[in-house]
Amino acid sequence: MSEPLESDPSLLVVVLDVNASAWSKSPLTVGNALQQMVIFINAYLALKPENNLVVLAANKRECKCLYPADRTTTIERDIRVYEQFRVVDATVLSGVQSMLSGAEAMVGDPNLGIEEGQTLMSRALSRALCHIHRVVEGTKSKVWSRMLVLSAADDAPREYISLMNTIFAAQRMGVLIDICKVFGGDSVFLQQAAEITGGNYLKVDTNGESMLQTLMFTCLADHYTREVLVAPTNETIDFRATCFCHKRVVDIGYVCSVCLSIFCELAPVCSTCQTKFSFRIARSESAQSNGVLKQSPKPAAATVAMSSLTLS
Amino acid sequence: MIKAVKGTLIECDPAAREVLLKLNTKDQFIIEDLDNTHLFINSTHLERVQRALDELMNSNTYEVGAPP
Amino acid sequence: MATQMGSEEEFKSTIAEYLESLPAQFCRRVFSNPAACLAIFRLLSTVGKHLVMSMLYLDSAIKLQDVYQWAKPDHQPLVRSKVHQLRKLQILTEERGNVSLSPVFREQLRNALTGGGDFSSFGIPFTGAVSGRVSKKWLASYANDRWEAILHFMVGHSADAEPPSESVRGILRMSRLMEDSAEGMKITNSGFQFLLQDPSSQVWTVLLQYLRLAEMQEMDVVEVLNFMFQLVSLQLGRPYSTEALTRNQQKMLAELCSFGLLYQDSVGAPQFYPTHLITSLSSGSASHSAPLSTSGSAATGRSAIPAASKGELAKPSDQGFIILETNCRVYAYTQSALQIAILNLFVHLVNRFPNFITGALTRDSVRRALSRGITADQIITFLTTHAHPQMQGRTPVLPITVTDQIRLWEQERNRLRPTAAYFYKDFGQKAEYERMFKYAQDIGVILWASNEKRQLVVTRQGHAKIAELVKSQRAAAAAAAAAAK
Amino acid sequence: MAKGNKEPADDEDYIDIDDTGPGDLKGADGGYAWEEEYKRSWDVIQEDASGSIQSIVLGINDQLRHKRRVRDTEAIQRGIIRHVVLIIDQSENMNLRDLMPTRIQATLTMANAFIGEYFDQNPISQLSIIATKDGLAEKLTDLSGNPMDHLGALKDKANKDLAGEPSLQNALELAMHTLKRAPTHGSREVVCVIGSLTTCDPGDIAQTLEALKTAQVRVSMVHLAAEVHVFKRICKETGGVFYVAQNEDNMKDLLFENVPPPPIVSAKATSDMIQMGFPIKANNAEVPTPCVCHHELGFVGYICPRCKSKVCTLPTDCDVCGLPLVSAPHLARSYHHLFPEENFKEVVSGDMAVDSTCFGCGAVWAEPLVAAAAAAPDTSEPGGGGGGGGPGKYRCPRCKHDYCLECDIFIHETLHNCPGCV
Repeated sequence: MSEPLESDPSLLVVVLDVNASAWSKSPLTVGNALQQMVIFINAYLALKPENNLVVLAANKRECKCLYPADRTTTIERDIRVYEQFRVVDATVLSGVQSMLSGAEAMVGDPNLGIEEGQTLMSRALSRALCHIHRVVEGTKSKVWSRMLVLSAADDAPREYISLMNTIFAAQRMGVLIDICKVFGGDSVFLQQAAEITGGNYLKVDTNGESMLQTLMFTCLADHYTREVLVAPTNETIDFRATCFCHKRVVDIGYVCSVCLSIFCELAPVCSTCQTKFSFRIARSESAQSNGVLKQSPKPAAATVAMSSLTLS
Repeated sequence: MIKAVKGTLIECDPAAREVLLKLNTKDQFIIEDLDNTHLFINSTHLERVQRALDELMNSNTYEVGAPP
Repeated sequence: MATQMGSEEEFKSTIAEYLESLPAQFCRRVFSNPAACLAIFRLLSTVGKHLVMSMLYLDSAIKLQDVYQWAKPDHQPLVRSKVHQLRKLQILTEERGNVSLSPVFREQLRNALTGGGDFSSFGIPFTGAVSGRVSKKWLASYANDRWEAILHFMVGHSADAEPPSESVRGILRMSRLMEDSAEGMKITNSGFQFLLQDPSSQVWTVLLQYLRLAEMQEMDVVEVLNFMFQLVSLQLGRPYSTEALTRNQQKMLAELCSFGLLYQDSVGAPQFYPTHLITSLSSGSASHSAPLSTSGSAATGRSAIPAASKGELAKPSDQGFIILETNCRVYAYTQSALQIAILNLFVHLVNRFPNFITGALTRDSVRRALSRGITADQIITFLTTHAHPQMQGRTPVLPITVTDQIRLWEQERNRLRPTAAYFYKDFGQKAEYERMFKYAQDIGVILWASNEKRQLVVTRQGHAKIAELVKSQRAAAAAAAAAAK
Repeated sequence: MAKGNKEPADDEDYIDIDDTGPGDLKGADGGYAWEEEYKRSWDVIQEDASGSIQSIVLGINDQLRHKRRVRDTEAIQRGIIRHVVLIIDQSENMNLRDLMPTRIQATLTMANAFIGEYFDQNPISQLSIIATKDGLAEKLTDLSGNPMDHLGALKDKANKDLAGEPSLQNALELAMHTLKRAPTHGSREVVCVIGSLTTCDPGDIAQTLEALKTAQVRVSMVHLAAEVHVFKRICKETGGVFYVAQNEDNMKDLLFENVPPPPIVSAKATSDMIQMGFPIKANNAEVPTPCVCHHELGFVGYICPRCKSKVCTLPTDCDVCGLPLVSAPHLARSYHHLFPEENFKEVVSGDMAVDSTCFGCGAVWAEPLVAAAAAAPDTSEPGGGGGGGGPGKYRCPRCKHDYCLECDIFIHETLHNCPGCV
């Protein structure tokens, strides 16, 4: 991937989590958060005239593209606001309101295994990537794209796989994903999203006064600026897996060779894909054939003994 | 005893130098022939020399595949 | 593209320099207008912008050192220079090692982002009845006609069109783009270079000149500046009311109209329209927005965002129309007499068809351009930025053979590199030569030297110093001799 | 653009005039292929009303691109944990220049790309490289899960000096020997890139074939010159596929066919619980410590949970205790093979549209797809840049949402989940 130039335009996709029930628990009101977010968007638009913007909003039922809007909303002019900003702000705000008020709650598919307080995050991210793909393909000059997710809801476990797919796709496309988690516990999924794609993961303190400042400081920088300025260091999150059976964090786990689900102890049948296991643990014999050990087979033998030890 | 002469230092490729030497035979404007890429000439002639050189070069270049 | 960007940057920087030159209280007054703050902010470099944004919502001042710490180690110098620039622009104020945004600027930029503050800053929309004929398209054609008329006049093809107004010619004259000569005004070398720039750079030059003019006429510069920035931030195709404007601004309005940057139905009409020439300043150079406009419409599927709507407004010449072959042949799809005139500066035109001309870059044609002070790079840049979409795809856009040839032609014109100098010869003994050689070397004025011939060529400035040295030595020697007697 | 003759049976694209299926030589109408009427690519090009052929050409491009990525999507069991031996022909035939710059050069560059993609898609799988020349087979790298080893081996200059004839039998025997140690729960595959029309073998290759079948090794080949019966037979009988590359692009497509894990057919494929380590990232920044894999000093590394030795990259096998070390995301990276997206059906004009715009990127149907038309030449999928024009609607059978061609391809090649369904 080539070096980003100062003149390269960028594309920002803002994903807003407008899950009403989630926000209701938040000390920071959704309105307040949106105000700050809108200012941030304006700041982004002010950076470069060529900058491109897409705003998506998602709740537990649906995911809508707020800007560019489906219908050209007509808003009375406010002469104090810069035209370019006003259009965006008005469309975004009105769109969010309509989604919050649940006027169109019933459209979109009836929720699929997603509880209250969870959001169709993977759908939102997938659509965001589609938009990015379309813009990048359609532009001759290089466009550096990134994502900003304002998340309030909790992770939906059933979204894990799709979310992971999305994250890897983003990684392949060189799309940074910045996460702004408003309240509640850390979202493990989104943390990984930020970590893997090289974005920032922000945890807004409870009352969220400093949210805007933090956004301005960390998430406004485009790829070029991130080359120059130091990013805030994310605390390293460990990628240790949690087993599917007891949700424990495991160092050494057992993985079903069919569906790759992780278990902390031996089981006769994979609880995920109902595969019967032939009762012998596959040692990774490949160790013997490993470059280092090839010259001297002795340690290899030792290895086998060792591993069988740990298994007995 | 040291002599200091006011003038212009010309840096050029050997070919151009030869041309200048040839021009020099008409009217002496070269003060010193330093080496085969440097000449020291009388500033007053600079303009004229440049023009002369340009014309000469121009007359010696031939367009290949000149447009119809 | 990059070089073209470069040229634009250069003009922006010049206006930035102009701002730097303003005294502090002037700046404060300029900053008192959100539109101005926004426009100035957009003139900054990317890193500069980011620094400003990072501090925008910091209410307390922070240590300068901390700001430097934001940069990665190998980029420290860059950031330092940016900070320095911001301080010269009076945007950043420092006391006792702590820096903060200038309060006025911070407040007004916040206003610009949030809305609020000074009402008239983004122009007062005209609410009265407006003639229906003024559409974006119409404005575009109007502006292009006006602008090209001026350029025509510069190229001297304005036989058919009437010469532009006195104020325009005044500015052209002042900016040395044209000069008076026996037969009317004729274009200067800088004028030719001006022609080869992209429109937005040209507009910047004109505006800058206008500022200088305003200074000469003792107009209030801040007033002019604010108005200028306000115009830049106006919305294309909307009528704006003139009532709140001061006399100077009214005057300026009229003159900018004659440049085609603005439009008024009639002189003194209650409303005016900005044209894309001036609004595009705030939204980047046309050549940049062109590719993005397609992406915009692609991303949105409709021209909801400004970037998309600029696409069709950009005049045809902005979408590139020149095809250059490796055999130096040039094919240009254009009707505009202006474009043809400009091409005629360095292309040997052969055929002309209704919508299309053919020609070739010949040695003579290029030399003609070079002799007018146009540089090879300018020619190449122009061809690159106006290359036909068919060519834009490939890299490099222009065939290398041709670009190299152009550069060669430029080189062969200056085979002599003359430098005014002094020539020393006939040194007495070696020591003397070496002493002087050493001295000249220390002060770094040696152009040429030969140890065996004991000859030395130094620059004019060098000569003065050396002369002193020699004198002092002579004096010393004489004194010594006298003492010896 | 390279016409994929992947599934010659169902890929009867009109432009492709030389795709007589390698099956039997009988054409569609029972006659021999050479008896059929010669198909001319320009026959299918008709001018539209305006006398331009643009629209139809774009249409054809669309169909080709759509067809290119249509593949089997029922959630069959796939061997996620693979053991692949890559056999590279280094005989003199590889000196020919019909692939630019030479066959061997092209092959090596392709192999590089292949290895990168392979480990990206199958992070917990293993690879080994075998070269054959002068009637002998030589193992360049042994089975290992670390791409660096293989890439390094490919850089070796020795790969460029070619000699004699290849020996397929020796190569296969060696491969089998390598794969013997592979655990049974993983798939065993051989991928050959061969330029030679002959093979110089010590014994009866038929026996090798039998052995391969019993050992359940799946052999696929990409031949650079032409179809050779014995090669083809080996592929067919071991359940692999045999391709002949038309040009560099085509060769890339064909080689990359082997990147996604193949379905597991044999009943004998057992499923196991594999013991894996999920190491913790250790960055003790006081003093750099050497890693056991490359013996290079470094601050950051991953600590093997079993033997506490430090490796520098994941995924890999612990060089000391041989425990496979992965991180949870690596496992997740393979999930999309297990649950592939269904192919979208092209929406025929007439049935009612569900979405007013593309559900993915929000492009409206009415306008021709600007982005597709203006797509940069270096689009992700081979031969991209065409497309656009027409309604180009594709509908996901599950969530009944409509997508444009761009999104359709993007979703199936990069994203791997349908925004509507998740």
